[in-house]
Amino acid sequence: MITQNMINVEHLEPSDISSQSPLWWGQVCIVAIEATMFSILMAAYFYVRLSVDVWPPAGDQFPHTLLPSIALLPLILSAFGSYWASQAAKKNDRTGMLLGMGLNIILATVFFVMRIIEWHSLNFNWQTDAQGSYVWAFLGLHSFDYVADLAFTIVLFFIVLSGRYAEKQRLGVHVDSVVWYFIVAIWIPIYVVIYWGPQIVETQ
Amino acid sequence: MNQTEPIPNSSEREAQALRDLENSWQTPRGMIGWLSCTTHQAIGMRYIVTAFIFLLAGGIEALLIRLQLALPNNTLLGPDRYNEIFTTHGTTMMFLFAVPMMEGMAVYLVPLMLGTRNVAFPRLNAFGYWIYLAGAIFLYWGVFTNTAPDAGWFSYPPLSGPAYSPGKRVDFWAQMITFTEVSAMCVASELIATIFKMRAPGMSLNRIPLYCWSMLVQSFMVIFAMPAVMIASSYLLSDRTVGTHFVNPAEGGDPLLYQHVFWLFGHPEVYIIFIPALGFVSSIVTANSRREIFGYPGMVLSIVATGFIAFGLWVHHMFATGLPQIGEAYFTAASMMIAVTSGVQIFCWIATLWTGRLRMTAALHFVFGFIAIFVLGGLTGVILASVSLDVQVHDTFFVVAHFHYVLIGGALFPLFGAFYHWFPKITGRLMNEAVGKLNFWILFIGFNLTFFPMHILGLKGMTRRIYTYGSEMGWELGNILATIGAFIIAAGGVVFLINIFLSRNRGEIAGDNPWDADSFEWAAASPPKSYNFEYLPVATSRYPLWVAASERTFVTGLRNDRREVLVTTLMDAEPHHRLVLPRSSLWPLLTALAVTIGFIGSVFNAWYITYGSILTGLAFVGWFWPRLPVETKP
Amino acid sequence: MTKRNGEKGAGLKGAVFCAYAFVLFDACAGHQQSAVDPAGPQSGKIAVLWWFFFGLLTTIFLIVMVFTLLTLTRRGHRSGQEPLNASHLPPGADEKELTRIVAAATIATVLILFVLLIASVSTGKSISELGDKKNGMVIEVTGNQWWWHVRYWNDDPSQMLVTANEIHIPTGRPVMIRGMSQDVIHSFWVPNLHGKRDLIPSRVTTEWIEADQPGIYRGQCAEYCGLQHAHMALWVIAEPQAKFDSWMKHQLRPASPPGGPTGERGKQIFLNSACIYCHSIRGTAAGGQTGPDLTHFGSRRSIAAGTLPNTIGNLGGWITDPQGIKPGTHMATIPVSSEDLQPLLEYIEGLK
Amino acid sequence: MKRDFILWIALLGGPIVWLISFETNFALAPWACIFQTKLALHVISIVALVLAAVSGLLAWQEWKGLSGEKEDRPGGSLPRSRSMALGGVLMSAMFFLVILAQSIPAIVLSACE
Repeated sequence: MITQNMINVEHLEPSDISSQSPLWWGQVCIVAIEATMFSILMAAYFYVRLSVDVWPPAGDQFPHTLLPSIALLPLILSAFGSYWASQAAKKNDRTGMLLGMGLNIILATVFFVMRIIEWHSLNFNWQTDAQGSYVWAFLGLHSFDYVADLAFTIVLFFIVLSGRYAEKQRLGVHVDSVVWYFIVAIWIPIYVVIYWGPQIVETQ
Repeated sequence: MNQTEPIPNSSEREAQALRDLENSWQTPRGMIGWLSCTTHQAIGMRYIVTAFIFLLAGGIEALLIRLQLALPNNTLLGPDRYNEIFTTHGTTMMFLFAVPMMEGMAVYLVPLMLGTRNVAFPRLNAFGYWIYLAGAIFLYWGVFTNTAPDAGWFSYPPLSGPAYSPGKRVDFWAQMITFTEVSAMCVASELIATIFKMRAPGMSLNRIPLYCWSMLVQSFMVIFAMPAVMIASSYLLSDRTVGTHFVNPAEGGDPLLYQHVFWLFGHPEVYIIFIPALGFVSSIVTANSRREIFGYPGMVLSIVATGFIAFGLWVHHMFATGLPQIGEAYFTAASMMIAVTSGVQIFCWIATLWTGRLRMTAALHFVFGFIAIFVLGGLTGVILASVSLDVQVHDTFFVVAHFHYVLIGGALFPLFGAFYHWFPKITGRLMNEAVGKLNFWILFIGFNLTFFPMHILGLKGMTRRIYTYGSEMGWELGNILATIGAFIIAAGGVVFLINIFLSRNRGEIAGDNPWDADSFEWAAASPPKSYNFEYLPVATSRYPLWVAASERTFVTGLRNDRREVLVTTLMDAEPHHRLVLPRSSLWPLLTALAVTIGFIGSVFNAWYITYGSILTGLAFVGWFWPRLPVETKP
Repeated sequence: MTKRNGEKGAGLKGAVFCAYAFVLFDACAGHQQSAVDPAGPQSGKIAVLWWFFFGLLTTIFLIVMVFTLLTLTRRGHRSGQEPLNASHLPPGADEKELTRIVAAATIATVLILFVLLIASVSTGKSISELGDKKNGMVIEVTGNQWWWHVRYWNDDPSQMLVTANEIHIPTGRPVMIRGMSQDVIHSFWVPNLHGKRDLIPSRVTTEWIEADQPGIYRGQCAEYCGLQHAHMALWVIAEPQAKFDSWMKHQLRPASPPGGPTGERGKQIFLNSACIYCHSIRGTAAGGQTGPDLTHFGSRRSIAAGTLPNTIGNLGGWITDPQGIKPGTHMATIPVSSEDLQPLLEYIEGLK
Repeated sequence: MKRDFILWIALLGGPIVWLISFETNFALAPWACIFQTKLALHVISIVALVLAAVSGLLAWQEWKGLSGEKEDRPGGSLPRSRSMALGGVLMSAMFFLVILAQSIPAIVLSACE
């Protein structure tokens, strides 16, 4: 065994926080799955929209656009919190990670509260008609992802806060930010489709 | 490499290293240990064994179908039971056998072929298996409580909707899809990460074994196809349980949309099952013609191109729905062009066999069977691609014949070949070759007797999914032949099982590399150690084991006292960093249980989605919570 | 069971098919429901395309098989032979030649597929351009679980004929089938005339059919539609225009009055039973809409969408035990006393 | 890094162009009837053919460039790059053919059927 050609890898880092990490690729796969899902749902929305003459169906209001538009601000800013945390994770800067994630969590919560308020203004639910089903499907799926990743961020925050963290958890902070960028980015086309879509292609 | 023999140069240090490896990679003993196991060999075997059991279940259902159809006006099964059985047969074979089986084989083989010690996410791997198992048990719980789905394996609404399929039958079907798709996505993600990032040093893109290429492409297809079925089954489930109107024509929904979305998944699904089989065939052909595979670049590109074009075929399942003719013809074009990629592969295999030095093993018999059956199935596929011909043969037994030719011929025959080929690796003993060849001939004859007449039945107007037919239709002979053939296939299955059980205990001892094959899995012990390789190998060629022993290279410097593997770069597989993989853990099982509670509960009460999510969230916290002591620097 | 006049156009190709199929089948008699026994221009064009594909693809299959099997007989292939050499590669010249051969085979594949593609698309085009559509007639076919509602379209509402499970068409005249569905997806398929077309709720699909020769063609629902998918057949009866016209004229009339006292009693039994909630008989008080129209039931070939031949005995069995004959059917079991049954049957069968 | 990027474009350009052009054409097919013109379908096919050809030429150029180069060290990236470039040529050719096949229906068939 010993006599043969050997490559020694002892000098290599025992971990890595970058796109070289398998976990990063795993998260990219999850992002790809969710992006595909939302794309298909959007294509389906337009398919249904184009197969009827009247949209939104009679009786449905146009969704309000003011509050969701204002809500974009905290949402987009929260991505910067996430970015801050991920950069800090690379440098093993505990304070940076906590501040970044903290900012992310607060802004994300603000956005979500605004979304819940906005839900109450809709005069149709998922049982009303096809438009209701789709709008609530977008809201429901995105909220599910949103809450799941928010919860994950909160857990990471406490792990870092408790000090019981190592490279693995820092890598967690980094890849968490990858998912968060996606959740923020995918909301923008959904927002355009469900809030402005009916107004732009309106025929009521 | 074989650590049972004393290693000449080894000192106490060498032995200590092996003990350390053994300690850090072995799964704890006992029930808890078994449940917390995260090694890829064990999980892969669990997939394979479970999926094989469902192959037998699906096979028994097939026999029942054939018995019912053997004679005209047969009353063996009523329409209700018959509809349940054919739906369960299709569902079982597609979702509980074919995909999980291919995934199980990959989970077992890919890390070995890449020269690493486990998949990239071992706990996710375990989780995926438990979820699959839960979904499979869930469906069969339905089967044994008269809640088996009965709307066909693609459950078209409105037939599958709340108005025409009351009760829970279709809910069981739709939710079972959710289980298996989650499982498939877990495996796909971890295989992509493993193949991209954990290859042996030197295994640059142009040296990846063809089987791993096929699994890479298959995994990407899962990533992009499974979300579609997730949406289709959620449409159905939410229409049925919470009253949405996605596919309800009465409220602006669209039943055709379901078909689009379902087949956007459904056609790639066929290739998800078939592409891994291409990998099996390439491995078996290379090893048994004892020459390098002919046209490696063409083979890789064919697989990749197939992976793409598979997403442009779905409408050929919908030619009878009356879409615009130009739109349909796009799919004719794509469906025909995919024959080019399959053709290139077939030509390359024949070229390899032509110039190789063949060793006619049982596995190679199955490859020849595969070529014969698959080429025929592929050619009838060209017929189905034509809109004008398809409207005649669509939804008839011609189609039944076609997809059994491509799926049994294209996937099951290579799979049996793969069983014969890799059995010695998995068990350490060879399977009986003579019985294997007998097994092949029984299956080959039985298969053709069963399915060839179905082409003619279809042309003679026999539609699929009918539970009976009149004696005046002239369909008796074809049906009775098919039924006899089905029992011959079953006999082939029995021969295979006998061979497995006898060889497992009494087969000839195989040694590490009984076939003198080329890829890394044959460098590991048979059966492989929990850590696969004492020293990770380095790929110095596309066929690393065909390099003279003196020129082979290995990796040192990985720590043995924890589960350490090497991460390499994506393109050229240069060593990049070391990675510590997690130890055995019960959390995947607990998380799977939480998810299962949510999924199954939601069939009966939508609030279980919430309960399940909360439980799952808690389980994930347990999963990711750092263990003490937190290791920082080595 | 049925005979068809005229095997024109199918001759040689039919013979090829028979030769091929005869090995396995007694396949060539009585193709009342067969895709390769065309009786109209649409199915005729499809059959021509089919035999073109069939011939070409069979040839390709045989060539591939010959080469696959030849790999077994090549020298040096016997077991026990050593690998080619340490590098597991044949001499370089062989590889180059192989590359040329494989490339040629691939190019041939591409060319053949382009030929097939063009053949397929142009057949589709010529089928859609068939016939003098201005002269065509429109028949509305609505799928129901598990029977066919048929309505002959006419600008004059009084001339719109409603019937079920049986379609009469004039020969040599294009007929447009406007497909709809009442419940789930069904598929209208009469293979001797044309391919299938799905009937989809909330949509209308269309398909043109035409029969060259008089004949009786069987069709069957081709999209799985629930419990009795197997028993959802229909008959298409093609007859010369004159014969068709007189049939139409007859069918448009209200139901003929019962022939005798037994029939009269049967009529009363019918009208006083629950039958009328689902079935209509024009000219009587029976006006149910959920089941097949029975106005001229006696003139039809079959009972329950092709489940049974239309005989008085079968009808008796069907009325007394529909669930036994067609389990799951929406036809209710109406209690009819044994002395009432015979008059009832006579009345219904008398509705010629 | 720059070369790797070009190689990926060369390799995946064909299929991606095909996927986009094909989905767009399929979505536009019903509109061809409504507006009584197949122009959009033809234009998309031609643009896609040109793009697939460009990707193939890119791959061809890389391949020619690479075959002139010498490996500077054993185990370097040259053989892999060559394979990718060759792959790009074949892939683009394959998808050029697929796009070509898919341009036939719009030529042969009429817009409304």
